[in-house]
Amino acid sequence: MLTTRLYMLQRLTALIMAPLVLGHLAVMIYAVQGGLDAAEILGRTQGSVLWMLFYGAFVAAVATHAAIGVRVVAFETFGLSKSVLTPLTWLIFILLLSLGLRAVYAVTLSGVLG
Amino acid sequence: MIRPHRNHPLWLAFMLHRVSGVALALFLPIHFYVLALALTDPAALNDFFALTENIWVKITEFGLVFLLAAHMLGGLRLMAMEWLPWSDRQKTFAATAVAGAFAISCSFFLSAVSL
Amino acid sequence: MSQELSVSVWRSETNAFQEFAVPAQDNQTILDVVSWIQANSDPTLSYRFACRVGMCGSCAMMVNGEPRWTCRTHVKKVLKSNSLQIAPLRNLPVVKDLATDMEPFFDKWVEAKGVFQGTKTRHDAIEPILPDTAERVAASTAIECINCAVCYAACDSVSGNADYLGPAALNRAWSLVNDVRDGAYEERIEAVSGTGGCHNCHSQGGCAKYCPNDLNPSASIAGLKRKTTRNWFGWGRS
Amino acid sequence: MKIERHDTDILILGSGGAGLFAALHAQQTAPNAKITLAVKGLIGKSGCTRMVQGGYNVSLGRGDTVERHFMDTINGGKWLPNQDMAWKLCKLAVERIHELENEVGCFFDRNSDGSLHQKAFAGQTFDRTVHKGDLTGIEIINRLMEQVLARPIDKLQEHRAIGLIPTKDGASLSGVLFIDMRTGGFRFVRAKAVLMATGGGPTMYKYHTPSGDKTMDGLAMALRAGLQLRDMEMVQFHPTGLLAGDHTRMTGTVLEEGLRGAGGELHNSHGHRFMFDYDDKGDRATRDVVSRGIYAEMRKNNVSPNGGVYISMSHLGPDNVRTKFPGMVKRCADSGFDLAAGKVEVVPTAHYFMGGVVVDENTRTAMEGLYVAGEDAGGAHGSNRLGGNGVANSTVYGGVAGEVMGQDIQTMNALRDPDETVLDAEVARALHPLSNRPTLIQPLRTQLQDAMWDDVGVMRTATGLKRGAKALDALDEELMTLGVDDGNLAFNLTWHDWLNLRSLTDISKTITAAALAREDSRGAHFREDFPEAGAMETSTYTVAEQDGKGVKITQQKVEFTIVKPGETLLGDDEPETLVGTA
Ligand SMILES: Cc1cc2nc3c(=O)[nH]c(=O)nc-3n(C[C@H](O)[C@H](O)[C@H](O)COP(=O)(O)OP(=O)(O)OC[C@H]3O[C@@H](n4cnc5c(N)ncnc54)[C@H](O)[C@@H]3O)c2cc1C
Ligand code: HEM
Ligand code: SF4
Ligand code: F3S
Ligand code: FES
Repeated sequence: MLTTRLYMLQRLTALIMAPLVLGHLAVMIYAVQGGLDAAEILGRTQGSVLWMLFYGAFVAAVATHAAIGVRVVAFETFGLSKSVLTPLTWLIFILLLSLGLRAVYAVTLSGVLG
Repeated sequence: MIRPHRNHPLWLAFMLHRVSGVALALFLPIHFYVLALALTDPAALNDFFALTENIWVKITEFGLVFLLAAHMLGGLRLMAMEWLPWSDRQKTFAATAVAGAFAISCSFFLSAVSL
Repeated sequence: MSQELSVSVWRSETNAFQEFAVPAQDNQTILDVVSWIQANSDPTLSYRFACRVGMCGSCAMMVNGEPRWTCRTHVKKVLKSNSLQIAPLRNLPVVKDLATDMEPFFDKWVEAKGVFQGTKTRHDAIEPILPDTAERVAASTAIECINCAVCYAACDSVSGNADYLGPAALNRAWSLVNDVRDGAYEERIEAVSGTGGCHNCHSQGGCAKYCPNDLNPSASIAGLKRKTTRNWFGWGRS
Repeated sequence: MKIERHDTDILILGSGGAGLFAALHAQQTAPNAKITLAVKGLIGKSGCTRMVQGGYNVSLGRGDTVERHFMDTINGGKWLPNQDMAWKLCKLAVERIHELENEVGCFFDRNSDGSLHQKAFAGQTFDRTVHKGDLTGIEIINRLMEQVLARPIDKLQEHRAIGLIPTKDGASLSGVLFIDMRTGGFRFVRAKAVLMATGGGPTMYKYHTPSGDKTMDGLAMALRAGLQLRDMEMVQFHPTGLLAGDHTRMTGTVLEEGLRGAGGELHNSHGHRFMFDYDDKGDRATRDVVSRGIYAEMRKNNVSPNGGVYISMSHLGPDNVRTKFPGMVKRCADSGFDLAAGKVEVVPTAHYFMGGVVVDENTRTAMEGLYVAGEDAGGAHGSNRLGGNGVANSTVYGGVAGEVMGQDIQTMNALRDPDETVLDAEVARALHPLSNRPTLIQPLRTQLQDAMWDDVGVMRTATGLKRGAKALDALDEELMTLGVDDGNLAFNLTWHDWLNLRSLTDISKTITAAALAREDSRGAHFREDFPEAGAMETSTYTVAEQDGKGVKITQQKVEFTIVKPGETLLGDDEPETLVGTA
């Protein structure tokens, strides 16, 4: 069940994510060469404001995007009633946002601040 | 369920996009949880990364990256279709999207296993 | 082709398919098969048709799982190992056997503001309109719909979302959005932007694949998404 | 049997061009009136207006005049039309086409300068036919249907009218009895004004073009209600109906006239292009002449496997044919024939019914409260209808009826009570087959269609007509012995097949009687034993009326209220034809 507002939000967040996904994929391909290593990853990201902004934006966009997306599927495929859809959308949004921001905090700022 | 009326490329592209979207949404919390281990339990994070040497975990990862790439390309195709003046080449678009996704994830997979 | 076709037909009384043997003929449509059963084998079978030549759009059914206009579907085209399965059109309530209630389909047609709103009267001159301006071409490309609901039955967004206006209604709205004689552009954009509006189309493309008149509602809906997006940003009509 | 009762101000039967326009205009004229639209099929999806291919005749200047359109109509009808009706048809068509474009939203084909495109249609002296490709009817009905669906008009879909129920004194109409086809129950609707626009439809012939829901119910009801019917012998045959075998409903459907216009040739089984044996214009002669030519070949047994002749287009270049007639080529291809490169079997097919209820030019009938418009009304076309005048007629007079009813109900204070005995009789009549032992209905329909085709068809003789009349009497008796399973009356097509056959048989008898009474050959009516048209000045038309169990035919003198035979409304300096000049 999409109104124009939700539709626009979903498309705009998708547009924001597109370059971020490409960047992320590139880093991943680079990173997995020689195996994944926590120290190597953290070494690259920790303390970097740029990486923080990069992943911060990613998380905000994806939380919005996926919450709307799951809402649509919950409605069309599982027939959830409209009264549960809005709380569900918010729940997924908040869950993804908080988990995501915590992860971003963990890999970028935690070492610097804590 | 692929009933006869669904048996055409655009419906399959739709289903791929939907399945990949939902799969990504399910994977994300796990992904975030693992990364947050850097904060709470760095050793566990490394143990986890060690797991990635396991071929099954590699295949799962390959799947996820494939889904992300497929979903993104599929999404870009949709937005192109919706916002750019309509073209009848949309079916080719769909195919290209999947092929592109496949190429990216293959390169990822190859680089991951080619040690 | 063998002498007899084995045909299973959906019956609403038993909620099950019923088997019939129907003589095969050279020139035989699905409507002929159904008619033969009613006239010769089981007089209680219900179905609907009117024009029998693909103009009225009242004879659509699911044939071997695909939505089709039955009066213009040759048996040879769809026969699978000498058998046919015929069921009422998907996504609409069934009145009896193969006849559906098309009311929701037409209610949505009106809800999508698929109704011309002129700005002139019968006492004004007819507006000269160049046939090949971009707008007129867009309007004309979408116009030859017979409201058969084949596209409506092909669309899984319709089956998942009872509010969704569906491909045919939106296709009509798109034709009107491009009709320069119409005076209800804003209302129509509003009507296709709501909870059941064009944004609920996931570009499955079944509508365009199955439309017996080779219309492309999918493209029309994409057009509406473009217009509603412009409208959302306040960018004006085109 | 329980009857649901229901009241309304204006009741409209049928949703073709006439019914839908009546609903619109009634609503515009009397916005506060309760209007009910009842249809045998679905609104806008039943009837023949939707099947109009060629287009809509209207004089829009550029050298054309209403007078010229009128003269073509009178000449085409061989001086039998009611001239006041024909005049109003031609005059109001102009306003109607403007309304269709400007208010209803139809978009007709344009010239490259943006003005309406008008094409040639046979039998006219000006290229005046407005159209939308070769699917004009779909555009007209879809747009009208939307307008009606969006308005506060009560809808009774899949409601079949089965009886006009008069008041006790028989002078006025009380209301209409229906079968709600979806439940099988009866419903009686009282109304101050009722428009009958059920569209005639000569589907009692072996080969016919109209949609399946049209079975002469309206005229049969009118006959029973004591109304006069005129020109009942006038059945128009279209020369090129698709012939694909008896087992398919595609047989009889129209292959458009434009095919012959563009150079299509008719061949018999020996490959001979036979039309020049009958007429100097060959394949391009008018509908009636070509129909008779084909019929004559069929009698000589020069026939194709299914018993007709061939239309061949391939000499014009298959690709050319494909681009020029995409709709026809696709339709034939769907039926398994290659129109562009091969040849397709064709046969004359019953297309339009000129006869109908006697009305005045305001659609009023002799019965207070009953109005008739469209193909159900007789008079506007006389003995032959011009291609393109059918839809003009239904839309013009449907609109007129809507306005007139909207005005008339203002002075009708109360609803009228029905004659309950007639109501009961009509219910009993409909229930009749349910008490007989169930049998198949279709074989009798086939017998009726064969009898009408063989003896009351394209060419007629007294001997044949009498043979036909006898066959019809026998058929009638047999029909009353046929039974329908009464297990479930909801959407019971077989019950309706029986009722269809009932109406068709009644009207077939009337056609036969009128054809026997008319001892000359005019327009669509051709008597081999009286091949001359007779003197125009003393023209008469036939009027049929119920008389006990039979029908009585009388002859009425045609009143030349506007123009007399030998005269014309065109000025001396105006050329006879302007075809191809605009
Ligand atoms: C194939 C074809 C092509 C044609 N092409 C042209 C053309 O090019 N130009 C032209 O001018 N004319 C053409 N005509 C003729 C034209 O279609 C008719 O003259 C005209 O449209 C009749 O309109 P109507 O409103 O009277 O009836 P219709 O449009 O036939 O409508 C009759 C309505 O009455 C309903 N009805 C019937 N019985 C009952 C009942 N018992 N109770 C309730 N409702 C009932 C039907 O369901 C239907 O809704 C064509 C006809 C055919 C068949
Ligand atoms: C990694 C994060 C992402 C997740 C978790 C995600 C999740 C989802 C989900 C669950 C849906 C709903 C599926 C449906 O409606 O069928 C969806 C839809 C969509 N996604 Fe994503 N997505 C992600 C990234 C992207 C990206 C990067 C793009 C494009 C560049 C994108 C474009 C779209 C579009 C256009 C839709 C709408 C599909 C439709 O309406 O049919 N998504 N997404
Ligand atoms: S768009 Fe095509 S499939 Fe859909 S109702 Fe119209 S004609 Fe039928
Ligand atoms: S099938 Fe349905 S999802 Fe959209 S493209 Fe057509 S309306
Ligand atoms: S019966 Fe009219 S479209 Fe099939």
